[in-house]
Amino acid sequence: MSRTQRRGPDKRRGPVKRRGPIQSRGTVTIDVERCKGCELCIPACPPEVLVMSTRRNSMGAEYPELEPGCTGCGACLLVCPDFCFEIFRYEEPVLHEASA
Amino acid sequence: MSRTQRRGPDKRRGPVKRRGPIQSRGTVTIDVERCKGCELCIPACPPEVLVMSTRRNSMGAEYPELEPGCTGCGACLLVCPDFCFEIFRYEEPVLHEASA
Amino acid sequence: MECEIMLTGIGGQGIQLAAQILARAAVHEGLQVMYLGTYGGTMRGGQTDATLVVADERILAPPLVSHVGSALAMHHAFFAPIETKLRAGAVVLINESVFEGDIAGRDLCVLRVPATAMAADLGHPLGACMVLIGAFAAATELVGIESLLGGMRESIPAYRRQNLDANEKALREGYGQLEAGVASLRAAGGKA
Amino acid sequence: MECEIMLTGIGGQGIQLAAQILARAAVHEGLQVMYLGTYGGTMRGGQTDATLVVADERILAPPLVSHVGSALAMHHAFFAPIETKLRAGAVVLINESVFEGDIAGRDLCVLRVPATAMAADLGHPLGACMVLIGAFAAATELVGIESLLGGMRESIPAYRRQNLDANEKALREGYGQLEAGVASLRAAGGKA
Amino acid sequence: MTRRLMEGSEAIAEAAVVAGCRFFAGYPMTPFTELLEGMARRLPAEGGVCINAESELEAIGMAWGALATGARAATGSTGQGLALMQESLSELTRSELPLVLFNMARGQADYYQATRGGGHGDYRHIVLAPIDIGEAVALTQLAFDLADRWRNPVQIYGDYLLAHTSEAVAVERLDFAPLPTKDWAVDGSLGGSGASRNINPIGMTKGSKGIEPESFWKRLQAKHDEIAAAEARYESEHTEDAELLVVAFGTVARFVRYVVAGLRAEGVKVGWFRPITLWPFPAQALAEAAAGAARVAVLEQNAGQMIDDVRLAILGAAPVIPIGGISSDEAGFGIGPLLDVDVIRDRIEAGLAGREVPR
Amino acid sequence: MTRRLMEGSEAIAEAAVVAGCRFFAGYPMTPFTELLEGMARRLPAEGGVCINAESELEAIGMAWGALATGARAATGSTGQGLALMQESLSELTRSELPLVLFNMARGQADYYQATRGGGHGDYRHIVLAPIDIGEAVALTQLAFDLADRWRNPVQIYGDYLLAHTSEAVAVERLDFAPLPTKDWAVDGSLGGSGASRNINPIGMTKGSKGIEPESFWKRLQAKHDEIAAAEARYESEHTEDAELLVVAFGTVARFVRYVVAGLRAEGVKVGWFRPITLWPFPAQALAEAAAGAARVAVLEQNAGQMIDDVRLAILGAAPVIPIGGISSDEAGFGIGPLLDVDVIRDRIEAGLAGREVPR
Amino acid sequence: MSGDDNRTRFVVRTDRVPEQPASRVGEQRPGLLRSEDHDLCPGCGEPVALRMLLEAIEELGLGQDSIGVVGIGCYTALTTLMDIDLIQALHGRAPSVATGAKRMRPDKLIFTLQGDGDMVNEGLQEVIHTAARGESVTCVLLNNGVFGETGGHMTATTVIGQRTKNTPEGRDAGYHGHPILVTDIIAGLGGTAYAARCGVYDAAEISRTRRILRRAFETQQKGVGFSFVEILTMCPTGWFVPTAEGPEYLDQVLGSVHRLGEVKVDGKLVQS
Amino acid sequence: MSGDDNRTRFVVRTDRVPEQPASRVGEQRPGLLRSEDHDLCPGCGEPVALRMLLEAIEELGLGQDSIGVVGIGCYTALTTLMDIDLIQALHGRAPSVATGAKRMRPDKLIFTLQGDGDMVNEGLQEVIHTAARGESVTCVLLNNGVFGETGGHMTATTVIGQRTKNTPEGRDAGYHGHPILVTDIIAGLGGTAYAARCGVYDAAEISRTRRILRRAFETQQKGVGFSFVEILTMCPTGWFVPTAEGPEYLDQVLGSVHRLGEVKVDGKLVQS
Ligand SMILES: Cc1ncc(C[n+]2csc(CCOP(=O)(O)OP(=O)(O)O)c2C)c(N)n1
Ligand SMILES: Cc1ncc(C[n+]2csc(CCOP(=O)(O)OP(=O)(O)O)c2C)c(N)n1
Ligand code: SF4
Ligand code: SF4
Ligand code: SF4
Ligand code: SF4
Ligand code: SF4
Ligand code: SF4
Ligand SMILES: [Mg+2]
Ligand SMILES: [Mg+2]
Repeated sequence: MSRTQRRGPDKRRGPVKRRGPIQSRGTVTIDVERCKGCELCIPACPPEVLVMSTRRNSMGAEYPELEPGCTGCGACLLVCPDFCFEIFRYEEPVLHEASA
Repeated sequence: MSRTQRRGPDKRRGPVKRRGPIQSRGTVTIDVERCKGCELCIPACPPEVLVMSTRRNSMGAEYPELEPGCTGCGACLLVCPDFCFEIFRYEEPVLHEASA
Repeated sequence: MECEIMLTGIGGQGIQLAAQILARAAVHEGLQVMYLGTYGGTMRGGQTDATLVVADERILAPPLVSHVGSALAMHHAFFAPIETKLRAGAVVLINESVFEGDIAGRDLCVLRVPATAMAADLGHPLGACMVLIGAFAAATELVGIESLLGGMRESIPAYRRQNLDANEKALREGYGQLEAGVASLRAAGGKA
Repeated sequence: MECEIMLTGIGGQGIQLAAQILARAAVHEGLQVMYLGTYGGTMRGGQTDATLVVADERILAPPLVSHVGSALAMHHAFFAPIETKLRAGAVVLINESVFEGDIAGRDLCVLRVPATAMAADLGHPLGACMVLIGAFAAATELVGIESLLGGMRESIPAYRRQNLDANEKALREGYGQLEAGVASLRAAGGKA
Repeated sequence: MTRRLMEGSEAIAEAAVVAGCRFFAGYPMTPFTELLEGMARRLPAEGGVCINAESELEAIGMAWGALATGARAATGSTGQGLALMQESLSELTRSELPLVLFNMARGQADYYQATRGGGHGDYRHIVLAPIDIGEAVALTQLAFDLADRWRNPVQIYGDYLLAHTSEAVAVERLDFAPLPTKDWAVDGSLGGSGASRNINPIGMTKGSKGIEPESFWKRLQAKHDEIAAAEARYESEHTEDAELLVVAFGTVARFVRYVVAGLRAEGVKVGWFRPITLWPFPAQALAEAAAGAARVAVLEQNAGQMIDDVRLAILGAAPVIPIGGISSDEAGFGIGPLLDVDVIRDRIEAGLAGREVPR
Repeated sequence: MTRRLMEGSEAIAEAAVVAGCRFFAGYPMTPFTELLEGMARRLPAEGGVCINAESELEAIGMAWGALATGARAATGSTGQGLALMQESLSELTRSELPLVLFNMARGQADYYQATRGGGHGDYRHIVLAPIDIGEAVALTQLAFDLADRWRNPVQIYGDYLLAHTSEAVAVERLDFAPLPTKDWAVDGSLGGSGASRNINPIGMTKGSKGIEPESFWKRLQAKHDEIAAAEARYESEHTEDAELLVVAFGTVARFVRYVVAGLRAEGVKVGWFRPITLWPFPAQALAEAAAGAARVAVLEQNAGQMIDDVRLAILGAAPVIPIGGISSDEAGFGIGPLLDVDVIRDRIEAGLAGREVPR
Repeated sequence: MSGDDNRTRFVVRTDRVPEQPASRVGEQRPGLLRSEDHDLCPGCGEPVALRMLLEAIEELGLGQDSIGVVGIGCYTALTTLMDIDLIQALHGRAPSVATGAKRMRPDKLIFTLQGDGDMVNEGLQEVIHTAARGESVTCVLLNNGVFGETGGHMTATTVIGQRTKNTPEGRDAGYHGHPILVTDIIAGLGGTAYAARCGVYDAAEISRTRRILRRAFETQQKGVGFSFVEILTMCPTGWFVPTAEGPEYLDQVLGSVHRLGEVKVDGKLVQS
Repeated sequence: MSGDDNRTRFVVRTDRVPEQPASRVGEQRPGLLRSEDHDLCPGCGEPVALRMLLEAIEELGLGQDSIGVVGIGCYTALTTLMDIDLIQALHGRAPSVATGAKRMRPDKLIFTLQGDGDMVNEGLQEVIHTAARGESVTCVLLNNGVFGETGGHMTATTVIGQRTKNTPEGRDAGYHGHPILVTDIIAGLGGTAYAARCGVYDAAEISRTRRILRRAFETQQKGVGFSFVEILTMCPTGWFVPTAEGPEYLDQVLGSVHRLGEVKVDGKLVQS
């Protein structure tokens, strides 16, 4: 089994829903106008907090959105071919209320 | 030690003299006009019966001469770049009187 | 007779397919035809134009035309350069559902067709282009509906056979929609 | 003054070296000089010629000359084509020890030098060419003996230094041999 | 035969197959790529071979080998790829191999390359420049015929628009006069000794040592003189009373023809002349067509190359003025601002008036 | 400076070194090989580099890299090797790199290759054709100057005889007008961001997306027009009252000069004209020199190439007749029967008499 | 977010820097990136490789001591992004150009950036000769097994079974021949000091790509011979796969033949 | 006979066939030799290799079913001797020419005859691509480590220490780079079915050369892939050694780096 397969086939469908308040140790900025909607960042995110939006940018591309739980690991930045991400690590983790 | 070295460094100086009548099991023809005097045939001859002449052909090249003892092995034919040799094997070995 | 037609839209709308269908329909009618597609890069939403020349004799027009007798606009984004090429009296079909902005009031015969809406109503949202060329055929009588359907069938690759019926519906819908209006159009002096 | 000299011989006789020595000697004399060697393949005993043009002004003659004012023949084998190029009154030096056959009796000044024999006598059998160009220099007064020796020293590569003395002897021998005869040659109207 | 909407590249590929081409090798480069794809699609079904060669140098080498066995074979590229092939193009001509070479050019700046070659030495290729797809279909077949007839490479000079425009065409097989059998080819059967052959570019003859370039090259030159005398082709219109004669080739000529037709309709005395063969250049025909003209204008999409041949044809009999120029798009495919009937009309009118035209 | 007997190749190598050439790469081919050897002998001592490139394509690539860093660099070959370099020669011209290119040709059949290029597109190289070693020494130095001045390749068109003949020469450094600094070169220091550069042949500018071939090519064309106007060079003699003007270049011109001098001495009214620059061709000077002549004869050692330029210069003012022809030896080195003062004299006399000359 | 999930979600704002105290981790773009605007396809692996290349140079502090020589392929369009002195070479010719540049600027880091079509098709012998000569340059190969730029045809590195424009059913060894494993050939040459293969299919491997590039450049700086890095990159367009499946296709299809890892280090083979 | 030996010797007449009953062993010249007259240097190994090539074809009975494609080097002059249909290719281009010929004449034996300058310098990628493609042709390399024809300069196969015109002190790895062991590269390619190296320095090895050529041709006939034979040949002229020392120099200097023997048989590597 290959390295990429190991990550599981369902990853680009979006994160598994979790319950309770979620802690973000980091966050990202996304230059959505530059995004071409390739979805490479989605499975690259270890905590699976990136999800493709249903909206489109002015080039017509769907782009990723961030759900709570980012660790600031930077994987998304590394894999993005369009230089969309900037990574931040919080001095103090930030807590979010999870969605229903 | 390499294969060619094994044949000894002195071979192109000509054959070692032998005593007594010498038997030729074969013989060769040499198209001396085509010979360019490269001397490749001299060390190639296992019984060492090829010797460079001191005469020159019309191109100015010294050429090999055959002393008694040829076995008709064909090595000279194989190594000669100028297609000078033809090989014969006697039905009966021929005896020659060796030189002094 | 030699008429130049330009189609314009954005990537994904099916402009090239529509142009090819029109071209093949013209072949069915025994006409001479020339077609050239142009694309503005690989991105979704980019420019995509097609030029078509249809004639009953050897075509004289070069592949890049500077003047066109008719235009089909699926989208407004890249319509401007085509607008400057319109001959006096040109027939212009507009995908009213999407097209934003006005067309300068010159001696033009502008027909507005809610192609995207009509296609969506047919349950075949990607068929808007079919509606528009159906309407164009009816408006200009350049090719008949049967030729159009034949051109469509030849232009759809084997692995897209499932779209044949929906496309036919869309073509007929566009054609029918305009058929009624043709008489009035002719009266107005529009020529293709 | 522009004089063309051709040297001919067979591979191994040292024709190119001799030509280069003459050429460099001419440079020593402040003359203009042009030299071109030609070889007929790589085999021992093949043709080897050299063409030399010496002048006191910019040389006009092209590198391949059709007419020569003098010739040096170390061997007869390839002399024929040169013979046809000889100008009236040309000076021809022949290596008498080797050269076979006659030279057509035209208005030529033929000088026979037993160059190979003389060189052998000097114990320097490969110096025959030196003898011949020494004689040539004396016969034509094109270059002096000192220039010739200078040209020779410049032309021998470092790893052949051991030949310097023998070459000098051979050059001087050839030069001396002819010096005596020069007056008579000039009287005979020969020109280089 | 029924007509079918075909892209230029596809139609040319079809014409090549119909002409009996059974080997093709090429390396992708816009706008040649589609022709390569067309051949790759068509040839296997005909028992032919199309190789996606690893480079242009290898492509022409493969074609060389196929040709030497007597097959009809072709390759091509655009200007850059053809530049890489120049050594082969030159030597293959001397090997007298009947290559058909497709130059799907980016504009018209390869005129020198096509007509003078960039290889070394004296050699010429017949160069055919079609005006549209229909003619391309015919000229492609003619190319294979001429190549075999003269044992000389023939180039088809096309361009982006020819390759990418579609027209309704029927690719029908054309008949040409019978050709001699290829008794010069090698099929491997003549060894030991059916009198084996060596197909070579240097005048080597089997069994005789050395080469004879002089006589060999002179014979080739004589052949090229014959071709020059026999194969010039052209088209012209409205030349009799033209004050201005416009010379153009290929797709550009298509624009010129259109504009001239428009001007004539308005009574303007202008004619046009189009070399179909860029080499041999139809010099005599052009000189005759230009006989009555006050001025000859050359419209080419480059900095001025064919104008040499026009001047050499006219030899001062009338002023020859350039009204074309470099003209490219952002991708460098040669679809620049000059390719516009209004621009061309302006330039022709300038030519008529004797005004200079910015290049 | 003392004169020294030097072979042409050696003298040219020396001249290149004296001119500041510090990089050379080449692949052996007669008669270019000795120049390569000369550079290999001389450059290391001057702190330069000579690479025995693995092929001609690699040789020109290496020169390209060296040039881009601002070094004076050169390569060369004979016609065949230059044919292989055509793509690079064309694109390198568009990169505006000051290459000096030595074509040690096998005869004169590479005139088209040298003057029209076999690369794609519109481009020109300045081509200098020395008549003898002394001039070759000067023109080699001029070549490096012109290349830098115009940021354009310059070719030296030599031949077997130029390469292999020896003459007594003193290679002295020539002075030229000061040159602008090479502020276009890359030395690697302009990254992040000293405003980094990209030396490229397609008009790319750093930081701006895409390319602009149209304006870029037009600018290059304007430069070539400037060169054409500024750099034509020629030599002529006895033109004023000549009935026949003989045009020849390079080594062949040396033969012509000699023959004409002989004929003049006999009172025959013949003159000669020699383009030193094959491009730009000295058209105007030739037209003037030919003004009074009844006939212009072109003696070139090929099937007729320069004659195009002669006709383009004269434009019908006088008949232009070919009196040269293909002329090669058994090795194909271009030392054929034409290179004989008697043969040339015959042909010039035929030209004078208006007789045809077999090619 | 797929259409079956219409529930409201909590989405973190990502259009501006966070309000809470936070530190930026790395730069959004490498310092040597002059602009991030390019027209390469969605999901293309080449810009990712480019980022690593620029970061490796930056880490070594060589931004003002480097000359890149770029081949012709999709990556050519990336040259306007690179804040490094560049020479644009012709298709296939970059290694020779790099050689000439290095000989005149021996103190600079000289590298090439080429695709598989450029390097392994058109100019295969250039890189082999340069390596054998032990030229002190670094050649970087972006291998996607297709001519991306001209529409996705098979190249000499296309692996058996790989989909391309002209092998829609996958490359077939019998009909199309076998791929060339160029890193292995290069590693076998006497002049090569360093050779490695890596990929850009996930974040860890992308980071390794940067480290490998660094080692290659360090090898060049030591002057011990030729160095070579092959980077496998996604070309969803040429492979006719959805962008999101690119990394997996790269890893499984290309990566299983062009095996990743260092092959030669300090002049010694390290893999079997 | 050296000058120190002035004694009368008994010399056998060799200017005519023997008077005593005897049978001719083999032919003086192979049946496919059209003439034996050539201008190659004394002691050159290329005519020896040619003899074996022709004999191998003859043994297989393929004299009337073969097309040779010849490169440019000294061996080019041997083409007039070969009684086989030939195509003269340009310097470096023979493998592609052979490819085109094979595709149109799949039933014929198609082989190339090239030198090291031709194959490993000018046209290295041709042979590699042809091999990788698994083209059913046989490429024969005459490797003497020099450009014989142009005067004996170093090539890409010249071994370290070898004397050539431009490496009079022997090739130096640091200055001139390393040799390319082309048979090993070829053997490593997926499309190669057979690859071997042999030499012509003595009678036994010359005989093996013929056997190896036969096996290569048989491989082609089986249609299982590309076949390759490298033959080391003497070039005393380019090496600046006396003709008689050629074989020893070949064996010791060239042969110690370009190791002799079969490297790949039936698609499998057989040497380490
Ligand atoms: C001599 C030459 N032949 C062909 C081309 C056309 N061409 C441009 S890019 C390209 C393919 C590039 O492939 P690769 O190097 O793998 O880069 P990719 O596009 O895959 O990134 C080709 C064939 C060219 N530019 N030059
Ligand atoms: C394109 C090209 N470049 C250079 C040459 C000059 N050339 C002729 S033969 C030769 C060397 C041949 O070497 P090799 O193939 O090893 O054969 P050898 O002479 O050693 O037998 C060269 C460089 C040529 N003919 N063509
Ligand atoms: S930084 Fe890491 S955790 Fe945060 S979005 Fe990116 S990949 Fe996910
Ligand atoms: S990787 Fe980048 S371009 Fe691709 S979807 Fe994510 S943000 Fe957009
Ligand atoms: S046949 Fe054998 S024994 Fe006889 S001369 Fe030749 S090599 Fe010697
Ligand atoms: S091997 Fe042949 S050419 Fe050489 S010396 Fe012997 S007979 Fe003569
Ligand atoms: S075609 Fe392939 S390599 Fe080129 S930009 Fe698109 S994805 Fe990248
Ligand atoms: S130079 Fe070398 S390879 Fe050429 S013929 Fe002479 S010995 Fe043979
Ligand atoms: Mg690629
Ligand atoms: Mg060799």
